[in-house]
Amino acid sequence: MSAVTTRNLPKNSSRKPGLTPNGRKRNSLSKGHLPRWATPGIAAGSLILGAAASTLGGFSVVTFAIFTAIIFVVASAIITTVVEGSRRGKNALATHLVYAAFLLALIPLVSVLFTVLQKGLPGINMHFLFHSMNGVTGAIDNASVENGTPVLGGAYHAVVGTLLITMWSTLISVPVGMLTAIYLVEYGKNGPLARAITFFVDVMTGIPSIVAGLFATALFAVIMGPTARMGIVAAVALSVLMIPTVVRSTEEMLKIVPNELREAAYALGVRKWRTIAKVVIPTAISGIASGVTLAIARVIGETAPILVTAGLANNINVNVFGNWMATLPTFIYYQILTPTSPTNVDPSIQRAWAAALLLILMVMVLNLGARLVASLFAPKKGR
Amino acid sequence: GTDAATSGSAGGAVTGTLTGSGASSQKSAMEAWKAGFEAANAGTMVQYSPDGSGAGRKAFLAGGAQFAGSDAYLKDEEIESSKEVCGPDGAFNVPAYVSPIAVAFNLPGVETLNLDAATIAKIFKLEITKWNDPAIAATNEGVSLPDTAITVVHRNDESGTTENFVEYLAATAKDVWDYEVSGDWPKDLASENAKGTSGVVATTTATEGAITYADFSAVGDLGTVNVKVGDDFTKISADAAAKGVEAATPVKDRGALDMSLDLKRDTTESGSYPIILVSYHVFCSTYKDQATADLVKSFGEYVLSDAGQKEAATSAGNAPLSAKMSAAAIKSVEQITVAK
Amino acid sequence: MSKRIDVKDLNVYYTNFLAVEDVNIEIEAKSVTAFIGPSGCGKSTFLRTLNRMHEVIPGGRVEGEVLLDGDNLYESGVDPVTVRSQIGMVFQRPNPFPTMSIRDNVLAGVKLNSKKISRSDAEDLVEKSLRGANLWNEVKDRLDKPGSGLSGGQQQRLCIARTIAVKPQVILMDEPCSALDPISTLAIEDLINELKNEFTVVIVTHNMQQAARVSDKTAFFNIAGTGKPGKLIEYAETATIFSNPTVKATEDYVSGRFG
Amino acid sequence: MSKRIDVKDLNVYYTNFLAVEDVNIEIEAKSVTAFIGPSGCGKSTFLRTLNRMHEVIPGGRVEGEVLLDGDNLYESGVDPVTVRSQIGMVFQRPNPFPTMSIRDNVLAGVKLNSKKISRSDAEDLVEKSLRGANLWNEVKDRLDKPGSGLSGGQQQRLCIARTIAVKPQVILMDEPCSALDPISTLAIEDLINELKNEFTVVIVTHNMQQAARVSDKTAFFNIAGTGKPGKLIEYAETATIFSNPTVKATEDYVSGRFG
Amino acid sequence: MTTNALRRNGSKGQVGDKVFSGAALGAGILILVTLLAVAVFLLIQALPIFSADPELVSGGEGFATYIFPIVIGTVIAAAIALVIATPVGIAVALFISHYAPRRLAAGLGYVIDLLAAIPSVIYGAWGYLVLAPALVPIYAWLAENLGFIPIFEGPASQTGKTIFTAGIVLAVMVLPIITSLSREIFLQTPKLHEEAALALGATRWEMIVMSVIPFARPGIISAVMLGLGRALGETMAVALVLSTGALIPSLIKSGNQTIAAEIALNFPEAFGLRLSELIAAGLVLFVITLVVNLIARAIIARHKEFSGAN
Ligand SMILES: Nc1ncnc2c1ncn2[C@@H]1O[C@H](COP(=O)(O)OP(=O)(O)OP(=O)(O)O)[C@@H](O)[C@H]1O
Ligand SMILES: Nc1ncnc2c1ncn2[C@@H]1O[C@H](COP(=O)(O)OP(=O)(O)OP(=O)(O)O)[C@@H](O)[C@H]1O
Ligand SMILES: [Mg+2]
Ligand SMILES: [Mg+2]
Ligand SMILES: O=P([O-])([O-])[O-]
Repeated sequence: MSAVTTRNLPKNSSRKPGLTPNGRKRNSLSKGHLPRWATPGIAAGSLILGAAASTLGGFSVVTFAIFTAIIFVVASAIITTVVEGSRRGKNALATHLVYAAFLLALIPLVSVLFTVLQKGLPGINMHFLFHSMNGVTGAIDNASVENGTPVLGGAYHAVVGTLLITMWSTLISVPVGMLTAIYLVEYGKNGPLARAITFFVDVMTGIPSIVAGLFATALFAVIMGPTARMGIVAAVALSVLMIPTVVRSTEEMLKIVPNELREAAYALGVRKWRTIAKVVIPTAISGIASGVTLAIARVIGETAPILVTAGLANNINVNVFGNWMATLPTFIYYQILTPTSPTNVDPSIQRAWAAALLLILMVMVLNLGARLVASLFAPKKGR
Repeated sequence: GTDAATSGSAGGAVTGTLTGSGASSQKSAMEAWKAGFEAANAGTMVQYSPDGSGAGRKAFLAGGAQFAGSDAYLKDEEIESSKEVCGPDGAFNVPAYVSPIAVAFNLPGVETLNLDAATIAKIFKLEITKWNDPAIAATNEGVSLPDTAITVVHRNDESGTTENFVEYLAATAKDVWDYEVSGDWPKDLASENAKGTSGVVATTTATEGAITYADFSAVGDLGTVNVKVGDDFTKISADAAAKGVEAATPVKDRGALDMSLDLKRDTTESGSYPIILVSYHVFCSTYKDQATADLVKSFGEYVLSDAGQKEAATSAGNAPLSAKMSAAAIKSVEQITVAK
Repeated sequence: MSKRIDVKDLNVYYTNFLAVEDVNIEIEAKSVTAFIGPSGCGKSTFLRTLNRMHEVIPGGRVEGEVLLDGDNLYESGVDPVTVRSQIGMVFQRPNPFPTMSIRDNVLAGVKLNSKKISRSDAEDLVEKSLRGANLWNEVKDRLDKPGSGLSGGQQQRLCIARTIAVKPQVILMDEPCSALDPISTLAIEDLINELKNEFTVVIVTHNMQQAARVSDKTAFFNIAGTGKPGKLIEYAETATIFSNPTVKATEDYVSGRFG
Repeated sequence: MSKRIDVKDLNVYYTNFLAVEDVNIEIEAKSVTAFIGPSGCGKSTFLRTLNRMHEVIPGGRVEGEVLLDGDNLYESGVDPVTVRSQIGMVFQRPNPFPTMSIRDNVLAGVKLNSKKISRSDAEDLVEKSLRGANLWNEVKDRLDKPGSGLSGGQQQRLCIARTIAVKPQVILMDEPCSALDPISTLAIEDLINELKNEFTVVIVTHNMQQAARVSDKTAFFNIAGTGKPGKLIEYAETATIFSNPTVKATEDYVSGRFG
Repeated sequence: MTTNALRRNGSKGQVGDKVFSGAALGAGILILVTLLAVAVFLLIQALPIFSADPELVSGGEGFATYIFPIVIGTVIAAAIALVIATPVGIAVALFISHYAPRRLAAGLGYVIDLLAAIPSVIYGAWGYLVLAPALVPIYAWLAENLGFIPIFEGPASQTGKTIFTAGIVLAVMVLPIITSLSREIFLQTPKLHEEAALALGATRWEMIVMSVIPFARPGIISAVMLGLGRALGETMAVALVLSTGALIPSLIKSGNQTIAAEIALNFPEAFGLRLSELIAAGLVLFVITLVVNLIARAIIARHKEFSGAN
């Protein structure tokens, strides 16, 4: 049993535990470890060095933050490696990189949210929320800028359109996507059809959104003639974009449901479809809900496919099977790119950012809803 | 969508939904027309999708829209193919929206510059790269020109604005501007670019030393170029643009109703501004049912009327049609009939 | 009612690997039959073929016949669900449904098939099944808590309760007590003794004493070596197997100093 | 080398639920200690506190001291990683790494500490560890196949092989044999007997005979009722516990007709 | 033997199974049919360009010459996006699943998911209003100090609207996709396997490498593929952020173009052959996605035997 002595034992582990000068026994388990103050110490050092390094090339908060972060990550990895060995060093490096990645990911999020809030908040008011753009012209915007009166016109019609079109595309793609994922995981196993579907679902992820829109337009043109622009066409276009996300995320989540649970149900004489519906899906529901939310979030912000399928409207339309419809992204898009009054763009810009803020809030609510649904069914933990 | 007019007695009130599609340049004006028309004709609805001129013409020719807005008039073969949806007399174009295209720049302290066509062409061809270039200085005595690099900003999407602008360059500075005229900026002229009028204006506004071309109504605080016409430099304005349209000649060999224009970019008539965009409305000469014909007619007449043109101009900041032009256009629209 | 099982010339394969070869066995109704044998000899594999659970494993397939009171489980047209609702199974590893409360876990077999059951009947069934599995006292105050919060032994007893609740005619148990303490094991063994009055029980165990205590007949499986198929070596009255086996291998195995 | 463990006034909580109360115990170096007791009495919970594995469970925390040769595992500044590399653990449920081959599973712990283990040393270690766990003959031809393709018992032996390969100073085993057949169990028990010459072994078992056979000292845990904490009732020489226990509960438990 | 009792009462309950599996199969086939229809639609519309006189294609030198630079541009933009988003996304997912305090984790995951809620137009606007100007000095620095490397060749863009900026915007858009899916899978890693690693004395990172990553591997690849799809197919954000141009190696000068943006920018005015050209570009993107996914699938398949899945 001694051919390979590979353990990384503290060097004095075979000696009698030593005594520290104050008489307290030294803990050999904590020997060779950085003291508690090491991390804050290294952080403080990094702050100083980072400040010094960033002043070399003209001080700025950004370079200061970058230098400090890099110095901290590198220094703590090196110091940990020297004191505690390479394994702990690697662990420290990974830990700090993971934290750094999270902070890094927060930067664009905070920046975008800040931009949207800053530019969008002033535009959020009752008028904006409950009025459409019907009848709002450049002349009205010009007047409000010249007279300093409140901006008129709102996003109500676009909110309605977004909700309806998203709802319909969800109604189409969630059942289709989930059933497909179920087919792939539970029925198709690894047969040729399942492989073909898996593969083409992957390919589907790369369809540019506008192509999806053109396809839906062409499809409905074949069925209903060339004038077919309406909410449902947009919903079909968005479904083409949503389905792969729904399939892929659901598929991955179903795959990691332990087989034992399926076996347990089968052994009780439960039919396969009921096993899937009552055992497998609830077990995976949290992940599925995340995936569906993600899929919705992905398409709710689409512009290009809506323009070619649902047209553009200034008025409120609640019928997805007739007339044109605006959604928040198309509203934002046109308010930014072709402002209502080209000479006084501020009202349009304000409306655009306010609409963006609305859209984000809508997705937040949706997200919360999905989480609620998920937690109702999700595996129960604890006692 | 339900696009057919549902009712409407001849000559009386019109009702129904009118669907159009096309040039994005007309969007702001169209919102004004839509609001004005719907207010005057209860029970009507106009929907216009600013998909782009090409898309608009395509939708119109396929029967997907009852009228199109287009920065270019229908080509002969398009008129030919329009007979499928419009009957034997086909479709026709009337000018509905005129807007001057400004050559706009961002040079702090400089509000206007006088430039001739060749110099403008050289700047956009990246041959003149500094603002204090002698060619610029020559026509701008007394203006202090900085040693700033010129950043050309052009449209990265295919656009009517680009097409009209380069058509002007090709017509007036042939020796310099030897590129094919198209709505796409020449591929080998690598410089900054952005999407849409608002995009180029935003980029130019953010970049010192930048120059671009854009719809006059949208250039905001940017400086504008006075373009050399004849021996004078014309300051950009709605009136000067209307005058520029006056100089145009009708396109030959077109149907009786058609009012397509050949713009005279190289006009020398002083006071007229030659870099203009004329955007058309494309209608059928006959529609399948009375209600639609009435609706289209009534809408077309309103757009081209004095009131309609004024309404658009206050909203979109463009140039109204001259009285003569609008009268002629209204006459064409009045002759829309129902297919036998 | 309980039913007898007759297995004829059964081969079990994983894809092309022959895991169990040529088993012939008759399992009496209202009896307890124990399967013993070294690890990897195919006890679990064979047990699963008795209610077609092997079909759930990719590549799992059989040749031969398994007759439940003369009806071949493998005849075409037989629905495995029908088979499994008559032949229940308890697994080696406890596997309660993590999304369900303890109560719902017990009722899973009933509820998942959306059989209508009145509230009070359900409560009775839950209590009865949990008592049967000797779990009632430990969980009666937390029936609405998730089943995954129980200890390993408690979870296994929950799984047994769940199986009893559907009242199958045959109950297959794959080392049901391997995660249990003696007290629970005692309860389960008592339960098995009780069950056999009504049902047919087949149990896989590594515990000789357990086999000796609970079973009427014992089947000894063995394997000649890795990659070789497992075989039924000897099948006889439990007393015979433990005291007077015919085959040398059986004797070697059961006379080990283990339990 | 092996080390002794002294536990002082240990309480173990799951969030606010006191699972194990006030344990004081001294585990000798180079000895085998068995923990016995009914299901749910906190044997696994307590065992995990000996190498801080309870910290992995949400809400798991302790009060009190666990001293490894006098060094408190819970002193601030002690890294649980250091603790666990000296105190290894085998779990109740086999848990080989499914993405690793059998060979890599055995070497998983070893590779953590010495990246540069020579090929032949590695091969030796794999063979030695697998032989020690009585698995070598069954898997020697498929060392490159995934560990998840083995039977339950084979998987458990693979986990034992993996743990002994790192040669910890203390080995904790939570019902390591509950999924094993008698032959494998014998091998593991022999192994434990061998290990104790060099290492300290703590084993949780439900099998009285096993406790009697392998352990030097035995600790009996019990629980007063559901929701009550588990307690150490009696801790003494194994012979004493089984022949002459001081506490009535111990006697009742060990004299059950089980094993 | 008489009738088999098991068979007699068996067929009744099977209707549910039949309907359900039929529906699942139907959904799968519907997807195949839809995709086939998309492909046919693209092919029919694109066909004219393949038989067209090369002179008539944009650029005047045939379709291949036209499409090649934007294919490369698309690949560059997607590559930048994935190179940034994959490690960051996985790290963020790990942060939420294995590093952040348990109570915080759910909320944090939710925060990152919000990135998915932002419409692409807003990403575009943010890209050119906020991000691009912020990057100008960095590009200038890169051009000055690392200009000898072709990808950092100067002079740097004055507006910051470069393919690199577009890549960063895409990375931000792709990040929530990768994070969300990976996170859910990381959270499902069997405790058994994590404990196995920890009990062997693994550090947290070693535990992740030994048990979490291998278990999640196919899922991570799926997540990255979904992200890739988004990066390849994103139109509006790129159209707004990128100052397009000919194919150039430098990432910090204006230039390059992606297929999706090319379609979006030119579709409104496109007519006739130009339309076919753009649709053909869509078809090419389709093929690119196909090829990339083939490769990814091959990677997953190679490790199939050792996949942590059941
Ligand atoms: N899913 C599977 N695919 C392929 N082979 C398998 C599978 N499951 C088990 N085997 C093999 O089939 C043989 C029989 O395994 P089985 O699990 O039936 O043994 P067992 O007698 O139940 O063992 P144990 O007592 O350890 O549970 C073994 O060689 C095993 O490796
Ligand atoms: N993760 C957990 N969270 C909360 N409570 C737990 C958890 N795991 C176990 N418990 C509770 O702690 C107590 C002790 O459980 P433990 O698993 O230690 O028992 P055990 O003696 O090992 O039982 P067995 O012999 O069945 O394995 C039980 O009441 C159990 O319900
Ligand atoms: Mg087994
Ligand atoms: Mg336990
Ligand atoms: O009006 P445009 O065609 O230039 O966008």
